[in-house]
Amino acid sequence: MPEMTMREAIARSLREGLDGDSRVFLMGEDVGAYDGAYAVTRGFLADYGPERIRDTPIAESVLVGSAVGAAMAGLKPIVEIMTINFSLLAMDQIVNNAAKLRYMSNGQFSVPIVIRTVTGGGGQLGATHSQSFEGWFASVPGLKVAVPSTPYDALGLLRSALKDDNPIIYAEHAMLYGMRGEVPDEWYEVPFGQAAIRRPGSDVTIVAYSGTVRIALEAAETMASSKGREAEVIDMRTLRPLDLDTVIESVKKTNRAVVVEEAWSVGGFGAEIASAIQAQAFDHLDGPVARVGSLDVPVPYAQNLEAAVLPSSQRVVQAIEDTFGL
Amino acid sequence: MPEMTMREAIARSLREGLDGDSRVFLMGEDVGAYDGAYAVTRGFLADYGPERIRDTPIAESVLVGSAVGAAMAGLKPIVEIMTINFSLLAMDQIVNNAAKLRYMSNGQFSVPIVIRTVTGGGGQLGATHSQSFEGWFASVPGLKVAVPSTPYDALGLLRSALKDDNPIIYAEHAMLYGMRGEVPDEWYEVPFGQAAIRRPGSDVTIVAYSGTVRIALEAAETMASSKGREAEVIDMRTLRPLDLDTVIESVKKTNRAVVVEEAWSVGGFGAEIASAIQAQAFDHLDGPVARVGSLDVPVPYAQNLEAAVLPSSQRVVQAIEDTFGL
Amino acid sequence: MKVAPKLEKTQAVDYYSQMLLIRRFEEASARLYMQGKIKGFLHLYIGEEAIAVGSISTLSEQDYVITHYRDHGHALARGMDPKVIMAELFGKATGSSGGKGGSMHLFDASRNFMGGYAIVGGQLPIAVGLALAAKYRREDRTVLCFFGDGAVNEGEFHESMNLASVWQLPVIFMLENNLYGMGSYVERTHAGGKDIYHVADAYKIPAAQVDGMDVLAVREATEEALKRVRTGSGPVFIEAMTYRFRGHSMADPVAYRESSELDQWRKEDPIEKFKVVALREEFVTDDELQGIEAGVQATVEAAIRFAEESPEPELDTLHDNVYA
Amino acid sequence: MKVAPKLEKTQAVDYYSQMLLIRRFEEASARLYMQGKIKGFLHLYIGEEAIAVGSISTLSEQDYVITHYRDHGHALARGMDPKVIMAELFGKATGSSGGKGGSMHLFDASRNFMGGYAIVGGQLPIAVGLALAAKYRREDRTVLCFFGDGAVNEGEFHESMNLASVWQLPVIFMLENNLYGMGSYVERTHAGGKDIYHVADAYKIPAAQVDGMDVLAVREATEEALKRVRTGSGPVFIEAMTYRFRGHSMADPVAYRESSELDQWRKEDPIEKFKVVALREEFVTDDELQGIEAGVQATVEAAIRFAEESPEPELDTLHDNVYA
Ligand SMILES: Cc1ncc(C[n+]2csc(CCOP(=O)(O)OP(=O)(O)O)c2C)c(N)n1
Ligand SMILES: Cc1ncc(C[n+]2csc(CCOP(=O)(O)OP(=O)(O)O)c2C)c(N)n1
Ligand SMILES: [Mg+2]
Ligand SMILES: [Mg+2]
Repeated sequence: MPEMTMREAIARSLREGLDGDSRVFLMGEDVGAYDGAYAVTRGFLADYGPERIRDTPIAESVLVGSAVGAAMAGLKPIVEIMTINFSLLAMDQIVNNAAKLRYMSNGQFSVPIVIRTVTGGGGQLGATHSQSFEGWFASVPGLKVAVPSTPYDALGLLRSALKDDNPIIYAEHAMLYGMRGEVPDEWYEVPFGQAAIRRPGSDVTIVAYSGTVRIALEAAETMASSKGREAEVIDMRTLRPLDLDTVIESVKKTNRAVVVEEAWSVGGFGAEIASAIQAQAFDHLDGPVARVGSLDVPVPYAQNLEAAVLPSSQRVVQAIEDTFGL
Repeated sequence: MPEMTMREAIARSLREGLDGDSRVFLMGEDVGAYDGAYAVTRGFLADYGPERIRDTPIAESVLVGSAVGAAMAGLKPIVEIMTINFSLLAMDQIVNNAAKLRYMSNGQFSVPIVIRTVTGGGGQLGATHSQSFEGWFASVPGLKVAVPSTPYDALGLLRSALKDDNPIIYAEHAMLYGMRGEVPDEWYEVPFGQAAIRRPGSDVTIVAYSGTVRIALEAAETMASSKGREAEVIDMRTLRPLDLDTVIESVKKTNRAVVVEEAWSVGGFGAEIASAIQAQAFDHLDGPVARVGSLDVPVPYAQNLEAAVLPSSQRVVQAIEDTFGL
Repeated sequence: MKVAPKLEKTQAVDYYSQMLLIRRFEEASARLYMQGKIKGFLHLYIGEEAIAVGSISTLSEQDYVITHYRDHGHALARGMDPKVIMAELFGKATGSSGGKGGSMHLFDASRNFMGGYAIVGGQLPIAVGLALAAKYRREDRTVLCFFGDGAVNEGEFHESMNLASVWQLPVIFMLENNLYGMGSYVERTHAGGKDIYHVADAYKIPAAQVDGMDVLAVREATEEALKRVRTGSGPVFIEAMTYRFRGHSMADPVAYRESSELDQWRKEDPIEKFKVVALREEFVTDDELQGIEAGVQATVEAAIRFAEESPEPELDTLHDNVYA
Repeated sequence: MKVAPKLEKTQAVDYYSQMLLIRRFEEASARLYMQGKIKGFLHLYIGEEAIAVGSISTLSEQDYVITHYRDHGHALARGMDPKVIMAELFGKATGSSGGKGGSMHLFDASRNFMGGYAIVGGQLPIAVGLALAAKYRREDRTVLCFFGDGAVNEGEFHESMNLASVWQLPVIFMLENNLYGMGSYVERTHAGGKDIYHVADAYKIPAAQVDGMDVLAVREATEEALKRVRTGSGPVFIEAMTYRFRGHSMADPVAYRESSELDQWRKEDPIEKFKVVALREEFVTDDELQGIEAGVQATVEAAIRFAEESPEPELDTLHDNVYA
């Protein structure tokens, strides 16, 4: 199968959207002349022109809000919020307008927008630029949230998003853009609400998403090679809808679970998953559901401090050992 | 002991702050000439003058951000965000500035502000005006979050907040302003991070905060009167710091727990509490930790729909029955 | 109040009837609120009727209307059925949003009435987006966006004005300057003072100030604006000076302003003022006025009856329309 | 570049030295970034040095300085030790924030340097609050707040300008208009066009535009502004026209502008321009200039050495200063 990077996979899907549907257009800060802050939309402006590749002022609220309005009017805007940190400036438009307009109008209006944004830390960008708020969005009814971890999923989920009539937060992890993976030439989609088992195993279930799937797989490697234990790694792929069934089925088999995410552990969406696991698989659990996330501090700049704050495979292995004695 | 309403208790503490410390001032939309949207600051403008009771334009970001600046310069602003729904427009200033300036400056600056705001639903204000975001704030390191449920606590926690050098979110539940309760004349404080047992019991622990404490107590009444079961009701009082010790101790005794909050259950801070309980008291649990929160929809306007969405004592009793067969 | 050129009898009757309908509808709403039949926040438009009626009457069907939470007037002027509005205020299944929206969140897709928005300033970015869609599709549609003097100080106002101008979008920004945002007098919250329309200069948006108590003046200003917007040269800003005769919402004891100020403004009552003109110019007779009053009363009563008799929403509709 | 009245030799030497220090410090930072010793985002101020130096040099100690992420120049001009800045860029324990802040988040409480802010526009409300504190306490302090042309379009800009004016607060809003926000040319994002200072009219804030490549012109404009602000009549707005010679950050390939534009602006290099004046007016000799260059080089090298030799932060400091 052909390989491509996550960046290329996303760009491909965006191009498909633009090519296939005249209602689709892109807007965002520096998506055009600058080629996108993370170079995802390189060359788009030349290929599609300024009507469809719209550079906006630095003004996140009207950026998102105007996309919501355009969507209500029947277009299909793809908005780029340069990073999820800046989504804090568009929070009202996302949570009070995008998420609720359909409900408050009792179905008279829909808001079919895709909000692409960049999540996560690891680039030593400091406290204001290294956050993971996708879990907050996942707590809001009316939104859907995609958190791809592979080029295959990035393309497949974005294809689904482009067909969806709901407002979607599509979070791209900053550290994954260069990641390569197989992507078939044939058409496929990845539906929302369907987790993927990335590695089968019988001893413990590691639940991860976005940037932590790599970490979970690394941890599983370590468990296998140094402890002879087989971890099953589940990639949630979307946080809303949330495919708990796949998780519960796995936990019923392994009897142990650890949830790994990059958000702060305290109040992270991982707590939702952990809480749901113990609620639905209580009798199958050999120990409490463990959680690994960012430490409870703003993300520091210095390399060693940042590395200590963000989740790592070592911390996952350690949590498994501490919790289950494996 | 003298009784007063929650509204009066908060006003008393604000006056103490203003009287006792010239660094303290109030700012917010309509806190002055209008007497406050919920009439908490009635008469303040006349008593303290426009320098210390500052009506601001409707501009939540500069409202909070300028208070942060004033706090960095050594003042002690008390900011009113009229309701927590509007905090979405100040999210960046709260999360990226208030919460992080101390850390990012490595202690060179502190941000001693109190952000008072009104949380919760129940007044048929519709989807945009009935939300509970205190859990989001509680997930952010650098912030503290108070969620009083009684006049006694409202006063005592606000006294502590006024002495604290950190940014504090102080969430007043809209439906509790008229609630009466005993408040001693003598000075006392309620420290952050110390939960209160509102009702002792041995059969099940109900963890609640803010508006749901009443619901929990009602549920406990029902459990006692109609089932002869004794529920222990714990009021968290603050979400950050979070007094898990009191909760765990209770659960070790009752072996059963249900967490009740008004935020959407999915991704609510209750998930954090539930997840922590199962992690720390796993061997003591007779069943999974249950959760009751708002249903997974925007809060509708119609009375019957709103009532169905928000948590109720019936739903708590039901959850206890469903989960534990009590 | 001078008479604008080419006012026809049917128009005069129409404007008068609409303004009166808004007035009576809201007077009734206030009573029903006191009786506990309407809940939540209720923001009355009484005193400001000339703005909605004068401006919306100039629009075509395909134009978009969008506004804030003080939205009954705009909804009625856009032709929304008083029955479904009242039912919505009652929280009934037959309401415009099946009881899910409430007073602050009225919508009517069939009339391109794009909603009432309860977060101050929150509708402005949406308005820009509607206009973007119109321009993107090369449709001849204009967006008429209402907002208050208080909203002007929100960041979203600035972002929206700027983007609408940069992209030359077809929006009429219709500022309803009633001098107060809740209890805050405009001069204490807006650096530019009480004549707000000057702010439009910063965005190179042409702007005009108009007597918001004069339905014909509002109509004229909107027609001018529409002409300009339809040339494709971008947004226009209109500031309509007005006053709300009631409190900010039903919860407002209105302690922050002098009653003499209100008395002064009551003399400018847009309905009374227009009545005088209409009689003088012989567009209507006293008899006709009585007929209109009776018709409006009947409409309002029918709306109330409809709302009263309608069922509550079914509980099993709770999860409908969270997602498409 | 004319010579402002009363420029003294020591001042001339000082301005020149400071600008050169910023330049050399950042050239070194760029090299160290390429070597992987500095990480994260690095935004260089090269080309814009006259603004920080010209304006900050007019302040008193008690005045506040606050800026955006492009903050090395302001920090150095405010007298922050190059060693601790460089150590911060390296993420070392000896850095200004012990390695916790990084390039975009420099702070120095001892100099009332209130920080670099990485969220565009985020420092503007803080600046208003600092000024509020000064006024509240009746202190004679002014806030000098830097921001870019891109920030002007954020809602927080509007909210901050308005509030500062309504409350007549002592802030100088110093716009560094380098014509681009990342890759976006100012005329494509700002409705008012490239001369932004007109926006201040909307807030009744006096405003001036100044050649940001001329350290003396900036100094003069700031002195004027300070005089006015110190009378208590509220904020002043200055737009300094400038250009960044490098990309937006080290990650920027700068594909969005013509190299001829850069060439044109390079002729305005504030350091070269001021050097010519300083030589012509005999404030400095060639020898002295060489001495300054050598001194600056030594300072930068010492800073690098200090940073290199400093230890990483201890892991157990991780939880320090989350809370007071
Ligand atoms: C973001 C936000 N802040 C505050 C409020 C509370 N609030 C509702 S209406 C209002 C006053 C708005 O005044 P104005 O824009 O002048 O409109 P008017 O009510 O006078 O028609 C305020 C402060 C809100 N709904 N949203
Ligand atoms: C709220 C927010 N949006 C976007 C960004 C990404 N960003 C960082 S700097 C920048 C450009 C700012 O331009 P300008 O204000 O002109 O300052 P300059 O970089 O030219 O000095 C952008 C878009 C950000 N940091 N914060
Ligand atoms: Mg108003
Ligand atoms: Mg710039």
